[in-house]
Amino acid sequence: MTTVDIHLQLLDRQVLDRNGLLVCKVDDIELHEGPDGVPFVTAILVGPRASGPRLGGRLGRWLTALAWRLAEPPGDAPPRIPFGRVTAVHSAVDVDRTRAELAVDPLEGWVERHVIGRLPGSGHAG
Amino acid sequence: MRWLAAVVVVLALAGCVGPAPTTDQYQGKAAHTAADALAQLETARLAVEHAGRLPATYLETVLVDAEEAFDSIENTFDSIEPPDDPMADRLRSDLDTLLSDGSDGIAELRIQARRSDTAAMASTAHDLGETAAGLDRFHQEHDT
Amino acid sequence: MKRVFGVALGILTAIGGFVDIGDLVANSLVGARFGLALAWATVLGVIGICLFAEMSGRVAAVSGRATFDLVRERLGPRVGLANLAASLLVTLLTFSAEVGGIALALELASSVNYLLWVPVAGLALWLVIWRVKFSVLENVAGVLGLALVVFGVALWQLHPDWSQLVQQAVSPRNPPGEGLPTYFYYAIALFGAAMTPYEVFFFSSGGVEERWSAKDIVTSRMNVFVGFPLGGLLSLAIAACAAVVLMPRQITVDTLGQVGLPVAVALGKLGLAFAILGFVAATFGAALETGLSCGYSVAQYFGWQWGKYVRPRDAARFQLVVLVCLVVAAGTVLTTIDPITVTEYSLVFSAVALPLTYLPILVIANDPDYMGARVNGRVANLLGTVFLVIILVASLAAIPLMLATRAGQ
Amino acid sequence: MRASDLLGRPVLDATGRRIGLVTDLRCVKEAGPDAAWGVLRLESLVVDERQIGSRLGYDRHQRSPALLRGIMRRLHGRSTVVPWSRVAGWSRDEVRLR
Repeated sequence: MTTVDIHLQLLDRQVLDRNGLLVCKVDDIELHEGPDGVPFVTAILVGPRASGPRLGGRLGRWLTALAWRLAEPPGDAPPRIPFGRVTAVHSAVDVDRTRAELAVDPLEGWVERHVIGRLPGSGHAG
Repeated sequence: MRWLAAVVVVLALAGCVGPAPTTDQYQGKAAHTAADALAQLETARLAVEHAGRLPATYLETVLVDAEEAFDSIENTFDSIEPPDDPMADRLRSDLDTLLSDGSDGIAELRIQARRSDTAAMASTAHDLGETAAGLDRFHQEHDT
Repeated sequence: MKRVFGVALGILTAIGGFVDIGDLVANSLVGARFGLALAWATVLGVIGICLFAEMSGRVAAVSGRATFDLVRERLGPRVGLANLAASLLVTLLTFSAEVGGIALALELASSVNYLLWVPVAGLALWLVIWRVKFSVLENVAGVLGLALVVFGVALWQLHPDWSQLVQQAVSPRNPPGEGLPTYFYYAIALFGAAMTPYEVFFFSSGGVEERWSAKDIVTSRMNVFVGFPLGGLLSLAIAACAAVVLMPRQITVDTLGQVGLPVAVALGKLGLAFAILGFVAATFGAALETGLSCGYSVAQYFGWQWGKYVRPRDAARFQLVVLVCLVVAAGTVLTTIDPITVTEYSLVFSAVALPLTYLPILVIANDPDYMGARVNGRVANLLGTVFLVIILVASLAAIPLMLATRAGQ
Repeated sequence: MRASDLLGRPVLDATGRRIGLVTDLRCVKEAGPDAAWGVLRLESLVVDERQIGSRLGYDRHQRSPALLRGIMRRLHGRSTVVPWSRVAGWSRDEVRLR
């Protein structure tokens, strides 16, 4: 029987997509009660609306509120990756989708489209 | 964040040179100034002594830097209010003479270097040896 | 054969890449003031960086995770964020110092004011970061940095009194006229110069960029255990040159021009040309490393895609952070604040930030969950613990000593 | 429920006495219906006097270096493991046991 300590072995770990690209961190973990009343892990929560409350303090509250307002649609539910997508947990967490399919991080796409993608040569690997 | 502000303020204050209240402190500052000035003067002299081994660009940069630093050391010292004491006045006038000799000399070196006048540079550097010795002596005598 | 070449190249890069503006300034400054009486601090710093760079390289090779990835995981998001802010500030300060160093070195070569070189240097840095392959960028800068070996040749040509130099180095004490606080202040600066945190951010991230696996641990160890000590020897040669030429003339070092003077005295124009090439390469290489390290640390904390192994648009925010940091670093130099002063402060604040970086590395290198059988051995742990204590002491003493000595005056 | 809702909360026993803070959530991994890796079912809470440094792992698998282990052990004492079945209820402020 394998046990996994969520705080030590899951939280804040790097998430990798099916191509090995870096997606995000495990900012928080969502649990739901099963039919037997025992909670089980249902999703990886991502982004400032997940990490803000963990950060705590004024900065954490401010970050959460800002992300809440900027989100489309506004709300407090952070982007999530269903735990069924997870294929392995080692020094990182592997999932079986691509970054684009997961779409948990809209800001990265925004910076890509509006800033970095506009500079010449951004499509060539170093 | 508050401690950071405190550190910045302390650093800023440490950088300022206020009026020196006692003759002893004034003497310490004068000795310190002599040592700093000597370091710049010697840099210029060392570079000029080996002018043949330095590209013109390098020599010029070293001399310009030494001159700027020397003048700023001189200005800083001159901005200190000396205490009302004949001893302090003598200190000030002794050091002022050395500093203005040094400052003139380095400026001359810089001009001669731009004109690639090697002979004149050598003679100026030689003459500045006396100013250097004077600064060194001043530092030795007044260092507490 | 290819493997031997790879190892040799790695070692050469490590030697040339070891020295940056901080090492140049600190070693020359201390050499001119204290002779070799502080050589022990450099030696201590080199042992420390070898120890922890090896650990971080091993962790990167085995787990594929770079240093800052692990900082958040082991310290949590709160402490991790505070750590990120402090590390980023120090790395950014070092980055500014390196950019200033490039400009000053180019001024020496051209006598055109260094401020005019800052935009040129900034643009060149960005182009290299944007377009040049990681391995090329790392190796070219490192190998050109080897031109600094000219300091060793110069020292030999100066025919110094070797026994006196050795005497200074082995019986360290503060010279007459220098107080103990000043002595230890500069010891910390030298220690910080050798152990600057960005070196492990860069080293471990570089391992991931080059896709090291457990097979590459040997290569990484060779780079560290051969390259870094030789780089340290280069640092000592710079200090010794200053001790032989500048100290007797009572010259204190506050410009890059003074750092190179002993080489000119010993070897003339050709030697000096090598020294200037070495200055430019060493500072340019270190600017690339610090600039990338800013991006690495931020991206690794937040889990963004980073690195030069993907197209820039696939690591958009990482590239953006590097670009913004470059603008800030160049802007800092353009305020006309003296780059050498920036360098000196960067060394002291590096020393303050040391435990933030090195504690998590020591812990992870011992984590069987990550490392399996590749956890630290007894020797690494014994030395690691001893160094952790030294680092802690240096970190706590740095600011009080800086205030007490008015930054070494 | 989020993991962070439980982590760091004080734990009170049936008499209302505080026995420590939740430092970790221990799960058992089971084969799930569609999951490639598995399903994690919450089995117990790891409870300790303090939270600081608990993520360095010295209360669990982490052993070396000895100095850090020593410091962490002194700081933490022994952590206790409380089965989830003993949890009577929880709120933003505390976790209550039966």
